[in-house]
Amino acid sequence: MPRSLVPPAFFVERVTTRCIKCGVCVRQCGFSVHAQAEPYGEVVSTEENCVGCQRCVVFCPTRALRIMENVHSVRQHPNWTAGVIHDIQKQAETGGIILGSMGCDKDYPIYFDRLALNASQVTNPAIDPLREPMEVRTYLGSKAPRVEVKRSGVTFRLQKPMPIGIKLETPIMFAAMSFGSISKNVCEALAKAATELGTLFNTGEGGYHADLRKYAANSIVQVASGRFGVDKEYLEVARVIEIKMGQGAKPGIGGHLPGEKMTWEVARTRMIPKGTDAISPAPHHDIYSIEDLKQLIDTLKEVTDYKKPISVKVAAVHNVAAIASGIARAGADIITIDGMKGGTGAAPKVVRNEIGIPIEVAIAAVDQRLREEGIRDEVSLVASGGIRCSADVLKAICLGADAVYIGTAALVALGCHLCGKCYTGKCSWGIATQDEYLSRRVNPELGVKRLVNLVNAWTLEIKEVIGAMGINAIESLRGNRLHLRGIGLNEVELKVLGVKPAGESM
Amino acid sequence: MKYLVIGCSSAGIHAMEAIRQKDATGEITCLTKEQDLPYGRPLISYWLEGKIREEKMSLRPQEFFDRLGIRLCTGVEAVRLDLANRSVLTATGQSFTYDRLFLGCGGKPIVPPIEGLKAVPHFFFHTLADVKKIKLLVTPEDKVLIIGGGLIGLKAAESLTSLNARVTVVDLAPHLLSSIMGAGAAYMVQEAICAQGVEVKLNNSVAAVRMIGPRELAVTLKDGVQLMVNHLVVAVGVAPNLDLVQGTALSHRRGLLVDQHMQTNISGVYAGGDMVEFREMLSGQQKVVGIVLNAAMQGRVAGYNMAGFPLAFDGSMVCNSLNLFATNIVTMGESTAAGENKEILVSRPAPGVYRELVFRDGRLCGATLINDAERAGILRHLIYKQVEVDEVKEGLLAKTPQLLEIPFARWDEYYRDLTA
Amino acid sequence: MLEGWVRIPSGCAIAGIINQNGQAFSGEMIARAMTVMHDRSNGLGGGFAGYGIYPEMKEAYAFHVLAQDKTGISQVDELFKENFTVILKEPLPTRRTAGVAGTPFLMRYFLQPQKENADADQLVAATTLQINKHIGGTFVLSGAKNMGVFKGVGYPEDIAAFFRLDEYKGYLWTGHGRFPTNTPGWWGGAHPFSLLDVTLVHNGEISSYGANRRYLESQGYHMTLQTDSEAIAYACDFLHRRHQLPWEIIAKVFAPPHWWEIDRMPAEERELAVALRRTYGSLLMNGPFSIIVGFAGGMMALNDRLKLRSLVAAQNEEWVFVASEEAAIRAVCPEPESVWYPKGGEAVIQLVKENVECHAA
Amino acid sequence: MKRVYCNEKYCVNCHLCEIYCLAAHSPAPDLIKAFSPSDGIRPVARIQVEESRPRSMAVSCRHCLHPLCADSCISGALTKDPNTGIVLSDPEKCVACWSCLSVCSIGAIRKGFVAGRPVSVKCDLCQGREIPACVEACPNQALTYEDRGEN
Repeated sequence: MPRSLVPPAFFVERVTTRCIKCGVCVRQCGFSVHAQAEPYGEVVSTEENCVGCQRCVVFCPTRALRIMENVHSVRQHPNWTAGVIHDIQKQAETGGIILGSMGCDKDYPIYFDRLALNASQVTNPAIDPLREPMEVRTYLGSKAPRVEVKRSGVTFRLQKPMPIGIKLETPIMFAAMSFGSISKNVCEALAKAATELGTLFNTGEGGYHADLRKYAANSIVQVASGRFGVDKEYLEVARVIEIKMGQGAKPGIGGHLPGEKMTWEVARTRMIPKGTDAISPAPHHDIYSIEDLKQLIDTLKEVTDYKKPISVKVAAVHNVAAIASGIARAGADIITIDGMKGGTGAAPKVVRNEIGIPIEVAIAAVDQRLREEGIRDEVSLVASGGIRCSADVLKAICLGADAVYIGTAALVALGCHLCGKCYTGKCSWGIATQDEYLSRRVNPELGVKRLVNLVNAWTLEIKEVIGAMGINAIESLRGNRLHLRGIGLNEVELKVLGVKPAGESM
Repeated sequence: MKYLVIGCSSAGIHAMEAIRQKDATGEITCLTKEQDLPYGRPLISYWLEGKIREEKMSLRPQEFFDRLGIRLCTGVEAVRLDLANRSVLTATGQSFTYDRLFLGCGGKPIVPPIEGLKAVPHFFFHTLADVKKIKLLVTPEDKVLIIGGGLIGLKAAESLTSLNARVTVVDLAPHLLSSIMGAGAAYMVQEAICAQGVEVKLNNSVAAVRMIGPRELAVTLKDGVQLMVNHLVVAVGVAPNLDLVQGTALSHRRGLLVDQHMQTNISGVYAGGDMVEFREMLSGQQKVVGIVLNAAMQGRVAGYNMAGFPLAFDGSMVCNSLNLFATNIVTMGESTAAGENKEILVSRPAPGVYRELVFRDGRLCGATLINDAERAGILRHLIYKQVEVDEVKEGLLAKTPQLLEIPFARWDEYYRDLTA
Repeated sequence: MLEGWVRIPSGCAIAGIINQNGQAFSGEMIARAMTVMHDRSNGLGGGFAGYGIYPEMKEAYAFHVLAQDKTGISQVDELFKENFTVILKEPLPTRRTAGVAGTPFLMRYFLQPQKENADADQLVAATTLQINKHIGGTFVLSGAKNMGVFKGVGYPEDIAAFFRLDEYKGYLWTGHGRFPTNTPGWWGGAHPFSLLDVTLVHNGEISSYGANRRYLESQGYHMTLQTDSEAIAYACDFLHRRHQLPWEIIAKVFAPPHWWEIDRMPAEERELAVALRRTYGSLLMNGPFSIIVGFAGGMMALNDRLKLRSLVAAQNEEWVFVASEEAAIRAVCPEPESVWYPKGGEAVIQLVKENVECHAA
Repeated sequence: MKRVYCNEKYCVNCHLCEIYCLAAHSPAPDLIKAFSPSDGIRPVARIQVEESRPRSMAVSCRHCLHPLCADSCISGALTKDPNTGIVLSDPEKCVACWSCLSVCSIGAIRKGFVAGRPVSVKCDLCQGREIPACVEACPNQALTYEDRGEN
């Protein structure tokens, strides 16, 4: 194709008085933007390749580099924005689907930022987190409808055993990211961090790498439409088994891991030949109705001798409430709702940006529907997709979630700068890549520390905030929408979220 | 326990260090005929060129001897060994007894059989005293003939040229530095030296010399050529200094014979360094390996054994590094051309750089590097450990050696045995 | 805006007296105890629950109903006719008292379920919820056998006088003085709250009200009175009547041990503690409270886990007293044999002895 | 004694260890001046990164128990400090004969310059710093400064 009309997305500005020509940027850029003829020679940059991942900026020892987004690439037009124009140019040159990674980047309203939390004052005191234990322990899995006790002398004993519950020391788990879309080092960091934190990590649909089986006690393994890596041992070793029916970033479509990323290790873990494309079709070609799903749930329970909770993950779509009700009645113990702002390794940009609904309204709707049907307690509800900070966690729990998944946030903790080019497999931060030269950039030991720090920090913040609310146990926050107030939300949005407007008292 | 150490160069110092490490209370006495603190013999040419001041030349500062509690007697030359009574007699009549004796007398310049040599004034190039004499007597534009084109001869040539003398070097062998390198590399060195005005006469030697004036010497070479020179420097080589050993029960051949524990045939008497003959690990033959590193290692092994800490020395290995004018030369292992079933590969990775590697059944056994000293120690380690390097030959030839390209399975093990 | 619409935070005084032998005693005693705690309430709410006060009609369901107007009463009559035969309908006896004004209609009914259907209690409970939710301005103060709730706007001692409590005798009395903020008093909002024989007096505010309420609503309860005390009362009914849990266990639901304590428990005890928190986590009462639950045959006093509200207990011969302040106890029993301050989450449960006749079924 | 160890699996070939080692040993106040000194001679880092893609590894002195470099030093410039165990090179005594370069088994000694004179330059474990500059600079914790019980 002749010269592309698409202008460089970023400009590289190198302050030559600061550049010591050390070549760090040359060696670190995964997209070969910077080049140097010989050691300590002049450094030049090919701006077209730059994806703005800031690797060079962060590593430049003399802060000589600035990467600036090319915001003046088109004449300002409210309708014909730069994004729209460049997409047309790209498709005119390629004729293909524009791929995107990470989450939806359209500025839909962020409801989390429009909800305010409460505090207890005067009539009842806040609880001092420095003095009282703030309890954020949560159990995932279905709950018994009631507890039957037998009095034996002075004490009591449980008459009927409880259904299996998975103890989370903090209601924050690591989301499903498959080995193949992310590197093995990242998988190990997530698995080890989850174990250290006493929470769970999700293997995603890429199978479960043999070396990481020592963390199996904290694992959630996925059974997706591709059935990658699913065998007897895979199911037996896991703590929770999750049927992946959908993903927030790409509702209704399957997944595609290109053959080039199918290294020997990835192929072995997925149990497919090396070099082949890994297609996970949509839908599951053995689940065309809710009863088929029930059959799969029952089969999985039977195979694992009813010792493991079965989770079902769905994308947040318009009738997610009805879907969730169906799933609960189909015998699932945990329902994961993945909002439209959830991340992905690779998905058509149009699907990623245009399909699905935000997690806030999805959780509110599902929680409300399950309560109306009186079956809210038969399942645990997990919110996923676009959880960015401890406030989001708190608000998701207030809206009705038992726990949340963090995916993109975890990757950002490991260095991801959301350049949105995971599908290329050339991630300069060594996260979404199988290239050994790049993937060693995530040292699992360091990664674990960063992830543990992040989740501990959020958990501390959660404890501080619920203390301010006069609550010292997370159970009292779950579904407690009275502690939320909407700011700048219209009547309908308040109703859907089941939240009163700011200013209205209890 | 009384320890007596004769000679305070590299061997002696490391022997005493080892003794003190294993025997904190033993009495250590060291005799050296050098007047001041011990210095490294190879430094004398750097002194002559003014590249290092005398007070900076000491191998170990006085603090070293105080810290280890060593009684250092400088200017004291041991002249007679009384093995029966375990005592040593010095030139001034003093007598030192010992329980353990270490001989580190090092080497002695070889005096070639030249007719009339003894009758004429001539320098050796072995001690600081020699070079001090040279500095005194040689004046600019003097014509100097150096007998011997080996390491010592060429270093002498370099330092004398720096004194603006006009130097001629004569060597018996067909090329210079014949003891440590092959003809190809030697030719490059010769070119570099001649470019500095040094005249080189090969396959030749001095037949006779006679005095014809106060500073005039007439020299007749083997091929009959007559030369008029002002000074004569004898630098044919160094042989083990067996003065003390002659006439005693200590068995020796070219060098003093010692076992794996550096002990001579007389129990309690140990030796190490240039005066000793020991198994050269690559060839397996008994050789005198007169290099500083070898003396240090042998001294240390002897010291441990003297202090009752049994340790075996697994063999010496030749490894040289020197600068001649602007040319740096490193040779190691079997770097001379001789030897069967050897594969010699040469490369010139950069202008002025010459790398000659010698392989035998997939292992490195020798190297000659000119202006190529960067990380050369890795090659030495490959030779010393006889590492299987068959698949990485091209890499070793083309680039500066890299650990990553050596088929060592585990780095922490590699590091551990380095630091042990 | 109607006060009913807004949840009123309230500090208060509470007290409870029980005679272990089931010996009935005059309501005057509880009134005297409440009087001492005059300053803990602001005159906008007071109320009492008496057990065993209708020995002669103990098989019938006694209803105390409050209505703003006659229509309310007639609608109640209609509703009762559907499922019950009204044995007796009469105004609740009252006495003109200075501190009590704006008195609504207060009626008393004694009913007998028409059909001998099995679950009379369920029917009574449903009827109570029905009245509270659908008949405007009309609330059931109490609806159960051989007990009654007397409450309204005023200081407790005035309410006692107004309802002539001195003329009743019961083996168990609980009392409450209310300190609502920011609004004039409201008869329906006073404590105790009741559903069937379970009554609740509560001092404190529940931060977990939102979560508790959503759980109770999904179990069929309707929150009409907008006070978190109502939620606790319904929770007691749900756990005790519908799930047949003993009061010791209910205390462990409302104020469960902390996880670090649970982790240290022996296996069996831990298994039960974990089960309770997992299953009834939404009924954990978070925030400061002290409550006294009265029920046929006994009472339970309980503090929140951190004991952020006062509660003291005492015992003297066959009497057991609980109250917000020790002074209230000493007003009616100067020298109790033992006085103690129950720890956070540590319930004081006192039943009338087993074989005592007045113990309701 | 504490030594610098490189975990080759996580070395990302950025060479920041070299840059900050050089800066730490340069009299210049900041990095930019350290890299373009007035006398025009570019200083040499005492740690160097080997590259053999996709692998890379930082190599610096092991401070051996019996250091071959000190044993072979003809002027006594290279000595192992008896207390700290650190092998140091004294620039005033070094005559740049490169014997040390020719024997160091891991090639950790480099040709450097001090006051214009060529001398051997090697890692001195950044005396006076809590953690060596290279360990502090490593972005991926491939370099660690620890005592693994070796003497």
